[in-house]
Amino acid sequence: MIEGILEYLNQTEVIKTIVILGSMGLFFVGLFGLLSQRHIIKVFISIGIMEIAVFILFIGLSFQKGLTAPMLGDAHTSFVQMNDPIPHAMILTAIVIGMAVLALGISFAIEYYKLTGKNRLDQMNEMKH
Amino acid sequence: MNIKRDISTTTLSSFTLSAFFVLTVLSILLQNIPQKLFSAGDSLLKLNSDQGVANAVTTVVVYFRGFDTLGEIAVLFIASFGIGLMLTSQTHGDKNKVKSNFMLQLGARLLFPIIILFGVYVMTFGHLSVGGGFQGGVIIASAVLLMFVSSNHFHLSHRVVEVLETFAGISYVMIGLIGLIVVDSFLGNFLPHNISQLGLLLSGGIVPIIYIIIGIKVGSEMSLIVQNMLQRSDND
Amino acid sequence: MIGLILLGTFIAVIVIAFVAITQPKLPDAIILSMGVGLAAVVLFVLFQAPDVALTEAVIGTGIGSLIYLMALKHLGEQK
Amino acid sequence: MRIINTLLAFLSLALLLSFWQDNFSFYVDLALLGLHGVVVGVKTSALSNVFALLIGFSWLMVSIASFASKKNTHSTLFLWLPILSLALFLIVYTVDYLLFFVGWEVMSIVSYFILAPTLTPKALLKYILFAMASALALLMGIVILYSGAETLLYIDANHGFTLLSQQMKMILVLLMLFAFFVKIGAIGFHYWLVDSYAQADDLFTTYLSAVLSKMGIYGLIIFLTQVVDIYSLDWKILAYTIAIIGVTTSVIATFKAIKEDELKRLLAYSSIAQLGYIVTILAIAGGMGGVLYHALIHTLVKLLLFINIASIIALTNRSKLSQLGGLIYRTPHSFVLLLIGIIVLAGMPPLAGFASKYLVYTSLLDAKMLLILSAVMFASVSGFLYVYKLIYGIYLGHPTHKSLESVDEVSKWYLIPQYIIALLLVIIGAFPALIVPTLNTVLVQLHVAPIPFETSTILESPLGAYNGFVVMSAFAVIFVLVLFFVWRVKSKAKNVKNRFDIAYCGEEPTSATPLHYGYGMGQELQRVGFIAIIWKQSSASFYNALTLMLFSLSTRLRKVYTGNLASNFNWLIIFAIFLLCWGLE
Amino acid sequence: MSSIYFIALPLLFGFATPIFAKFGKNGIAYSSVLLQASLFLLSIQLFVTMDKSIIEVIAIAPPLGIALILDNVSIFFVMLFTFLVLMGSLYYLKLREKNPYQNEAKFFILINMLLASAIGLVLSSDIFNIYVFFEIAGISAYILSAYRKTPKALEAGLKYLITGAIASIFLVFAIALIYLHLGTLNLALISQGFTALESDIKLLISLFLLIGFGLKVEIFPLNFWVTDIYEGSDAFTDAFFSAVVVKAYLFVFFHIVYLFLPHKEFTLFLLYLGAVSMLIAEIVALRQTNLKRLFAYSSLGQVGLLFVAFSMQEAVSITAGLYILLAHSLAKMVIFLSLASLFEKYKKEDISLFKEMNSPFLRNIIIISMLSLLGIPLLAGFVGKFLLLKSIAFSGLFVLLGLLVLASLIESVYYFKIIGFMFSKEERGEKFSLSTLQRAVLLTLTLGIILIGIAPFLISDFIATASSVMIDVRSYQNLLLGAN
Repeated sequence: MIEGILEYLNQTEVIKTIVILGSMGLFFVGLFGLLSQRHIIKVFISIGIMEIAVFILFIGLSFQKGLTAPMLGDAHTSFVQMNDPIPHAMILTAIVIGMAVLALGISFAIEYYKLTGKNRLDQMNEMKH
Repeated sequence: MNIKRDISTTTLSSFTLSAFFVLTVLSILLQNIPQKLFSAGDSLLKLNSDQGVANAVTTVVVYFRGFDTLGEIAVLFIASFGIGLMLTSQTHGDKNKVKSNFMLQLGARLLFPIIILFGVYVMTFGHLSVGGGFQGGVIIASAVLLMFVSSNHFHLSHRVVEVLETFAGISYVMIGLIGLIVVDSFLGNFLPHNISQLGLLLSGGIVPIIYIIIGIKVGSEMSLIVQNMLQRSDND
Repeated sequence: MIGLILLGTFIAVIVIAFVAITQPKLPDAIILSMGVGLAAVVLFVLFQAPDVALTEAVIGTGIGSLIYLMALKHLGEQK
Repeated sequence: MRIINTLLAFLSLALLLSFWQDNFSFYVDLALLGLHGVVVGVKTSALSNVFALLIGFSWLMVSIASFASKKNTHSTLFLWLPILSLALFLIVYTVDYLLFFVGWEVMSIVSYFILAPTLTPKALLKYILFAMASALALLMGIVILYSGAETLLYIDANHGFTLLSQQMKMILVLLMLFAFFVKIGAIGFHYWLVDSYAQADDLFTTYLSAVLSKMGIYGLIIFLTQVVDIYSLDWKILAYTIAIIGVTTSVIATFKAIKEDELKRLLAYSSIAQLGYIVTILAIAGGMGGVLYHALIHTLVKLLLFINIASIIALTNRSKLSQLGGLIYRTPHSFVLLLIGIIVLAGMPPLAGFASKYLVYTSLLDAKMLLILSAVMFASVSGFLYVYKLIYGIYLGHPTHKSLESVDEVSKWYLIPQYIIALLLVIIGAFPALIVPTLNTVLVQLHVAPIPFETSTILESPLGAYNGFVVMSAFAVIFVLVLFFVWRVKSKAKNVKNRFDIAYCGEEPTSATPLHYGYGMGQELQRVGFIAIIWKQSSASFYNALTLMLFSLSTRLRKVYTGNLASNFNWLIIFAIFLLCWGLE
Repeated sequence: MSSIYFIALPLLFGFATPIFAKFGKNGIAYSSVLLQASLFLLSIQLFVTMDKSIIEVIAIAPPLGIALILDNVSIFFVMLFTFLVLMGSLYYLKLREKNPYQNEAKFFILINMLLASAIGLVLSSDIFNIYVFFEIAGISAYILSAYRKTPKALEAGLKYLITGAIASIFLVFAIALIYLHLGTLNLALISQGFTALESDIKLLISLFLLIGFGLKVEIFPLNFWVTDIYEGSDAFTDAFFSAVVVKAYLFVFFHIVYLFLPHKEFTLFLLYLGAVSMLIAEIVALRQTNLKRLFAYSSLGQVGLLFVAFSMQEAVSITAGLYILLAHSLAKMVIFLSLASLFEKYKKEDISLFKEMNSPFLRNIIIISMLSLLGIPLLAGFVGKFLLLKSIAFSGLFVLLGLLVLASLIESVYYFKIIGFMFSKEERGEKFSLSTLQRAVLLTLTLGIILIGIAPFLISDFIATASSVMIDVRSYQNLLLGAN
């Protein structure tokens, strides 16, 4: 019975559905956090979670069960039977960019807090409308 | 976490909104799950076999799609000096930083060289094993962070780090321009990079060199970010 | 075997993320969001993507946690 | 700067008269502007020559009159007047709607810059908004018109017009009529006109009323004859509505003029009324001759009146009838000139005004629009009131203020243009059919029945004719007799030393008693029902409601642009969901 | 001389600023202006020598590698951007004496980075590369808007950053889906494979692209954050935002729409979205008193107009779009630059500033640029607006025509309110005059507006070929794929 479940779970189709469901679940949590939370750090956390969700979705769906990491190791001497390296390169860049932007955002928030003592989104109304 | 706290209308509305949006996207995604198809990656893998670089991701990041990495370095560069611009206004005066106890100082002084060594390893062997410029640079920055935590008045001299950073940046773009002149394509691989020397340190032509330069740049920038974040400037 | 581990980590990460978002106390929220980062590293390893896993570990969670903690230090509690 | 302006004016008039006969055309193909197939050009046609004559003549008159004032009073005027006249010439001479629109916009913007220094901000904004509304309606009309046709020329306009669907034709006609009626100041749209005329620089008001409103008439003529052949049967209802609009404009404007105390506002309302007559007979089959004739006469009269008023205001720097009076002794020349002006304005027989009124009436009669004819007669008759009020208020009656008695004659620079125009009016009065041959060439070009013509003295119309010369000589004889009689009686009359030794219902009048009562003539019309309504109602309330509605809409919409980000992202997700659902089904 | 220099040289300048800093206080300012001048000359030289589109391969050939395409359209944008940034920084040279930005070196790096990323967006032919430039432009814009470190500026920077992060998340999502379903990142291959996808996935990808770019292109439902950014940041930086940054995003968005989203009802939807966004932006602008916010709404309106022009997908309407874009960039540059020196002199940002302003030069310049924005003939705005209205009428969308005309009528209300203030007769302060260099800059820009207005045929064939190249997808694909 357990082997049956294990066998079922190992099919590529099922893995891909699990990945989609999982990452979209994470995306949902991030989106929910973005819309409901007002504290700046919470907003940045939810943006971070949304980003990670998209990255997991991308890498998860581009992963083929049988293939190994796109690197030559002791067992693999030629570039065959390997996962597609392009998504890895893209996600690598995207993570660094995401983190740079969030770090900048946090420094804006710190400076803003120092000047005005506000750390929530709905308090941010410096400009009269 | 007490369940009974009042669920205000905003959380409710945002919950339903985001749920509805994600469900519709999910339904579309589940219907057409992408099949494995002959993608650009496989052809790149074949191309990579004669690049003399063991780690396919590194060649893609640095050589095949080197332009993105150049852009990414620009983003990091702008972010780091943006944070520097923002946070150097005034080091808040409270000096009541707790004096870190002796164990932490000793341990940090012991660990610092090891982490730096690990960072340098990850950086230089980027094209042969996992890792590369970015990861190595940040590991070095985390080592610097460790030293910040361990002693209150440890600080990097701004001048040295800046020289390192400008040297790395200029040499990166210069390599690209030399590639343009020599191999008539920006960031072209003009150094010999045949498969025979696989495994040697400089076997991948400009790939390892660029990755080391990226490592230096990212390392210095990240440590600058860390220093700014911790509000340590040269004077205190 | 891999399907089961995937399922487990995904469920765990979603729960951690939800708790992190709805957590009123900020320090706990930040620690939990680091947990999400770690789970992401595990997932990337499962997906045979070591480079991405290392980057996520070092940059996504390492420097990420530093940034959020610094923000917490300066921004202080939820008013 | 002033001399250059007058020189330019004189040059343009001379050029115009010398090249009157041979037509000169110049076409430019705009294919290279990405508008392949659009041809733009300038061509002299009889109609354009007539209107160009009006422009050139009034430009010359205004610039001559401007010599009277001190050195730098009208500095901006002379800077912009040549450009404005150039734009007007462009409008008149162009053969396609693109250059027409360019001229139209440049006209409004340049006159905006001339008006800007003198008008109050509110009046200025009103002026420019109506000008922009008319320009944009015109642009929209042109673009709709040419959605079918390829080139923007007038010739293809008719072809393009027929391609449109019935509903689009109606929209196009409404747009074009709105654009031109705003410039003419038809009844709903004169909200801006009176204020800008009243507050503008005196000389520029002359130019404004004499020429700029004629551009609206020119546009209407081109649109109605070339694009919508108005005289065909299926456009009967449109012709009738235009006539009704014209009549109501003239009736209401006349009564508003009667109520007016301020000089320039009175003349502004009177020019709206006169233009109302032109609009009434514009759409009628036989009316085109009357339109051109009346347009010519109206331009001359308005030039004369406004220059006269400008000279009086410059002399006494007062512009209200109640503050003037008794100037006949001080400024006899301008009195005589104003007398000639108001005779023509009222349309009394000996002078040219009667000829144009005659054509208006006969064409209405010929088209069997009796109700409209009676309304027009009623309006022109009640026109006498404000005309008399004008001359009485300024020249007759008693001077209301000490300074009025020490004033001396108006400077000669004002008098010269007035004398020229007065001379012209008298000549046309004597020989009314003098200008009919030139008008006939225009009418033939517009494929409209020309005015029957034999000799220059007899003005014929389908229903009858009258000999101007005979009428003039009869009046001359009577006038001489009366003059002789008065002269003889005058020698016996006792010269009154002191103006106040008259019996004034029993007491002795002093300088404080308001003897100059005549200027208030026509106030008792208040008791007449519909006139009271006209005086109370004004289109201001409609436009104020419109602006208020727009502003409240703007404040409500601005609520959408709130600052906090969370609402922005809610909107974002709602937009995304909407798109998804819309896309999925 | 290849087109890569537009991106490599500013980057080199950025990295090497500490070296330039040694040449004394304004060493950096002059070197940066020198750099921008050389880039502008390079763009002119490329324009002159370019007979057909040039492809600039980076590292390896396009289907796998990245290539920069320099065809008629992109050279038009490159020249426009380099010219505007050059004018802006020349103007800044004199502005900085009165209120310089602290540690100016960084400011010049940001301006150059903005220029490089805008040109990168225009030239790039690889969708992930577009994302990277999207981020570079974004991050330099965030810092530029928060540069003054006043509470307003910081709030503007923070809001801009959060919105930009959301936009980039959706963009990465779209790129992920594209790569998963089509296996390639090259724009030409995507456009070929895109039609073969099922309609659901196509809808999802186009939705995410629309949100990703829509947030940055400031189209109606997604542009609620824009006015805060304009009001918060400095008038000088607003000039670059509205003249350079928005235009680059707009071009990339429509470049992608033409390449692989040309189906009918999507573009029709874009059409009406643009018209609605223009109308609402103009109506809201009526009641604004803060000048920066007012011109922000007018920029939103003009972007809506450009949206209508570009989503008509005909050569004539794209020519009109390019004309409007050119006129709008020039006019907004003039207005915001003069506002920068006015705010600095009169220390207030309210409309009544124009009542006190006593500088006939500036007054005439601002009036000319405002009239050109309105589309008054004999000025640059008219050509584009007339062409656009004619092509809309030609395709029979009369309701849309009515909307646009109504919006431009409302637009004329608040413009003439300002012009009325300029002519108001209150006594004015003492005369305020700009330095000669600033006058020269503003004069050249206004001369450009007048010249294009009076003699549009000077550049009409260039813009006509540019628009035909932009719409012609087939030759773009052959160029990109035929290169290797």
